[in-house]
Amino acid sequence: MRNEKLDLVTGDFYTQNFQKGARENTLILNMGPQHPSTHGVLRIILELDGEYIVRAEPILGYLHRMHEKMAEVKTLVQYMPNMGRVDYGHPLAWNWAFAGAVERLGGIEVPERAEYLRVISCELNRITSHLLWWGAYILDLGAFTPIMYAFDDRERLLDILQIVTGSRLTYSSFRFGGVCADINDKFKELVNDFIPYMRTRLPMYKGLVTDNIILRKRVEEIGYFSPDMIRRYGATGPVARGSGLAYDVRRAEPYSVYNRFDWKVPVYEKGDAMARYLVRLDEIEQSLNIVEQAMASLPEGKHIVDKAPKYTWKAPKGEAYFAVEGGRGKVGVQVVSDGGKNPYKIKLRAPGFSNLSLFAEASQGTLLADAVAILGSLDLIIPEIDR
Amino acid sequence: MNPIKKFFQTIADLWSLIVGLQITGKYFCQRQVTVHYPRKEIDPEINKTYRGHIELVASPKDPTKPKCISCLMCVSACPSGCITVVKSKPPKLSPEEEQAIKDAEARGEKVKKPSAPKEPAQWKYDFSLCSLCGTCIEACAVDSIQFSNELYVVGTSRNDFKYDLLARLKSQAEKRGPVAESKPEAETKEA
Amino acid sequence: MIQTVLDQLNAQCVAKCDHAKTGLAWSVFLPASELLRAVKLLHKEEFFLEDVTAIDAKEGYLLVYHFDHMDRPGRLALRVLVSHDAPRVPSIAPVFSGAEWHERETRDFYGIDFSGNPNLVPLLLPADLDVHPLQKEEGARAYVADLLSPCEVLRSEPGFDLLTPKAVEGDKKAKAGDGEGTAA
Amino acid sequence: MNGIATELIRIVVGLVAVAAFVGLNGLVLVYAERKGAGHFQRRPGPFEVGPHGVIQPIADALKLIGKQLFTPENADPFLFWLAPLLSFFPVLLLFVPLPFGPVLTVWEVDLGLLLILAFAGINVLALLLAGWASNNKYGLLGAGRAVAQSVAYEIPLLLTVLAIAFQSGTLNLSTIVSQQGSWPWQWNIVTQPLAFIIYLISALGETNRAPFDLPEAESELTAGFHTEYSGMGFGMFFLAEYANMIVVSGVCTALFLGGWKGPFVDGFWWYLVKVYALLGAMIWFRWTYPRVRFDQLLNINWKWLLPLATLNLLGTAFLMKVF
Repeated sequence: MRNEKLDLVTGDFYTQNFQKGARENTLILNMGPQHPSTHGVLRIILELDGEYIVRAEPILGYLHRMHEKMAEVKTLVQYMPNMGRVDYGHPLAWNWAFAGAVERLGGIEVPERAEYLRVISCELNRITSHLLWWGAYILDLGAFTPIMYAFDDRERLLDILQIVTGSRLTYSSFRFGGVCADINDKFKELVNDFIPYMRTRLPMYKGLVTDNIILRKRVEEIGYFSPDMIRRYGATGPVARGSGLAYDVRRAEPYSVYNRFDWKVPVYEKGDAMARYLVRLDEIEQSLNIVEQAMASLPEGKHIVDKAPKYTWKAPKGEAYFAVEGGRGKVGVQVVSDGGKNPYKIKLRAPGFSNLSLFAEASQGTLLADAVAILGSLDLIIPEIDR
Repeated sequence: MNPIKKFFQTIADLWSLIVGLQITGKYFCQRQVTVHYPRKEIDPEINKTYRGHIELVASPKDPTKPKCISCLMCVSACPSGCITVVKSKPPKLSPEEEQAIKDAEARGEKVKKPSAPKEPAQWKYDFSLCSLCGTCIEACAVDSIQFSNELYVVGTSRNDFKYDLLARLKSQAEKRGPVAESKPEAETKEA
Repeated sequence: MIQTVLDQLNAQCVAKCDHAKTGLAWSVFLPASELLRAVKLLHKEEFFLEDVTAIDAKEGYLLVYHFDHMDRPGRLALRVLVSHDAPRVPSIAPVFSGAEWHERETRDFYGIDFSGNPNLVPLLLPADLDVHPLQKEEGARAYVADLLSPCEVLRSEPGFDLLTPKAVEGDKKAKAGDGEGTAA
Repeated sequence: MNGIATELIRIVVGLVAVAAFVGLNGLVLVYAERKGAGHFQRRPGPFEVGPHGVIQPIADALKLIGKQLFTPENADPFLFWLAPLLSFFPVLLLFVPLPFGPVLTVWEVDLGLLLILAFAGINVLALLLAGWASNNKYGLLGAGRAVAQSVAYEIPLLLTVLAIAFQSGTLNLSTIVSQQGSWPWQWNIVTQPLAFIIYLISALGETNRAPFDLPEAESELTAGFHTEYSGMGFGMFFLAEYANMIVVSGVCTALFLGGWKGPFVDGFWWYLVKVYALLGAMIWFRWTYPRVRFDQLLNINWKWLLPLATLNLLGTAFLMKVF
């Protein structure tokens, strides 16, 4: 009985498919879908030689919800809440990409104040996204405390974002032609308190984690991505900027009012996990700068156009693509409409999807612990990858 | 790197470990930031714009009745199908009245049948399906729906999240008591 | 430069698009056989792959490859039409490694066969699922011309009529013949 | 005859007391660790069970005891259940020569230090068995790490202990303590500061505590060697880990910090205070640092600790010879 069981061909379709290419005397290890450092439900099949990785293959689909099919059975307005669920880290970027694509298609003008509100809330959301990543990444590397400090700061931001969006995680507060609500005095007060507070926290992060020799040894010179590799895989966001490619959609394809503010695109040349780490920490600082300037120059006006599309609104025929810079990279939404009630097709371009596809190549020959460090440095949000 | 530099680098690296201990040690001595929930709650000012589950807005005349005209716009607008509204039926006529109408019709007169009252008979809402998007609120023709501020919603079964919003409105009105006359109006303004 | 790349392509149609209206800078229609050569040129010009998807239109599956450049703005959409009966295109994964996953995803959703993909197994959908959820039913399909926003056609092969509105049958031949002006 | 009987009774009573001490300490340390972790992270830690959560460790223990003991499919049941026992019971013997107070020692052994170092080695075997027997790939990787790590870190540990032994001329812990004075500047830490630091680092490595908790590295190996253990199987490893922490802290106190001697009034309370201060430092380290990588862990040992410990030992020997 026993031996029979041991002799059985084990593993599901993917494991068997992976095993075909395995070398002799290696260990096939299933990391995930339930594993502490795969952030939910990513599964990676590893071929190990000792603790060295010979080959790796990420298996996706454990959180697949077929958002693109859902789009075809809903009207455009009804599809908006889905955008809050694609990526729980930076949902406002998805809100914006979708709203922007539809506005482009329907030729809807967005009031200036709404653009500012979008910038403010989206940048605050970017900070929450990076804080979540920061805490979780350090947790992956074995330190338990920083995530709590990050969440302390993140909670303050969630309070702030709750005022303007009404929810704490899966925001769907953008509307075609504006945002769903204007800000109030409490919001202004909290944001103005938060910006100097966060600036005092960043040196603490640096002292506790960034400068720590144990952490530096864990992430420096680990997971090198060359610029060509970035282009071949289409990686964007902090992953690309960590490899010396100064590509930020907010600069390269300026949308909204970003070019009115003074901010820098942080770029690090080294291409290792530390570079990606530093890019994200610098981005928190830049986002604070943007929010500060936007709050100072917030124009009066409406937060949404007068005749915002109702749920029965039909988009004109045509196709539009809109890309924004999300916390993980380029978030793109392509809307194709045949003039009917529901969109003909919606394509969601998830940055994490392209970023994760790098992993198989980058992890070859590294240690198991390094694989965790590389995986974390990609800033994965699985629902966004699986859609 | 020359050995002296390397030596100082090592010292600096080791010092970074002390810095880390200093930071956690400092926070160890400081006050905690956790809000002990059942005993304490966060600043209610922040929760004013919180979008909890939806609720009906009372009509200015009768705080126990909603403004709703049961046009079913919200039902068709809802992307997740969590709203069920049943229209009121026209009042039942007594046989004599019916007979009278029939007679009048037979005479060729134009009779105005008593129409159904423009108010819902039932207003059911399944919070477990709702994605809190607000499409129904934007679709509502008479501003009869709004987000409640219910932050602390718990339940032990799916059925706990199926609300009868008409009953909720009624109980709210009763709770407020006789002084409630002005309150619903204030709320509608807000909405 | 992008212009030199476009000149070298044996494209069926090259159209310049208004970025403010469509989000695209260029829209290029290619025959499937030209695809690999085109992406090699783009790789040489340091373009990166944004995504691969398909649109299920009446004429067939219109595969869309979005490329963008990190230093110069200008999104480029390569479009390849494959028939519903034998949906098969060469894989671009040998050039753009990231395309492997995008192609697998497109295969899951539309059932398109990417020959040459190193690992063409289901990516997002279960391995034993035989349904391609984004395929449309025959009646629900629309013409390509009705789906794409109008772009300024710079050059197009004679006989290329994808962008000509199908509603007015009479105009079809005349427009395709001169191959100029705005289509769709 | 009478002498042997009293010795035997003393040992039996002592072992029972040690077992009680270990169990009680497990509870206290669980509470201290969780509460400490909480406060380092600016949260209250356990708070709801009893006032300030003091009954939480008892609830935890009850939960562990009440859980089903589960043997995974294709595991070797004998070895699988031998491992936690082998991990826990030898630890009790480690307490035998520890000098808690002037007379408060289970059994004053002349080769006390040797006894501790010898029995501490058994723990590695338990971890290896646990990882091997549970037929789990993560367990196996964890076991492999545990062996490499423990074997490596035992050497500098031994060398630093030897340095003290050279200095005091004995392996008897009680004698080593009584040679030290009451005031901090009369302790061995003053003459052997390097040995103290190396000992502390090696002790962290030896007890698999963060930042050297690689055999159970959660984010890499889920739970390492004890991935497959449930209920008290896991509880045994858990208790053994805490008991080991007490032992290394206890030895450290006796060797470097003057044992039960302290300012004003000598006594076992000084011993406990010092042991708990060391345990507190261990908890502090755990909640501050990230985990090192496996090759780095071994590098630290072979390239830094071992040469330094050897140098320290040679230096001590030289100075002892000269003066």
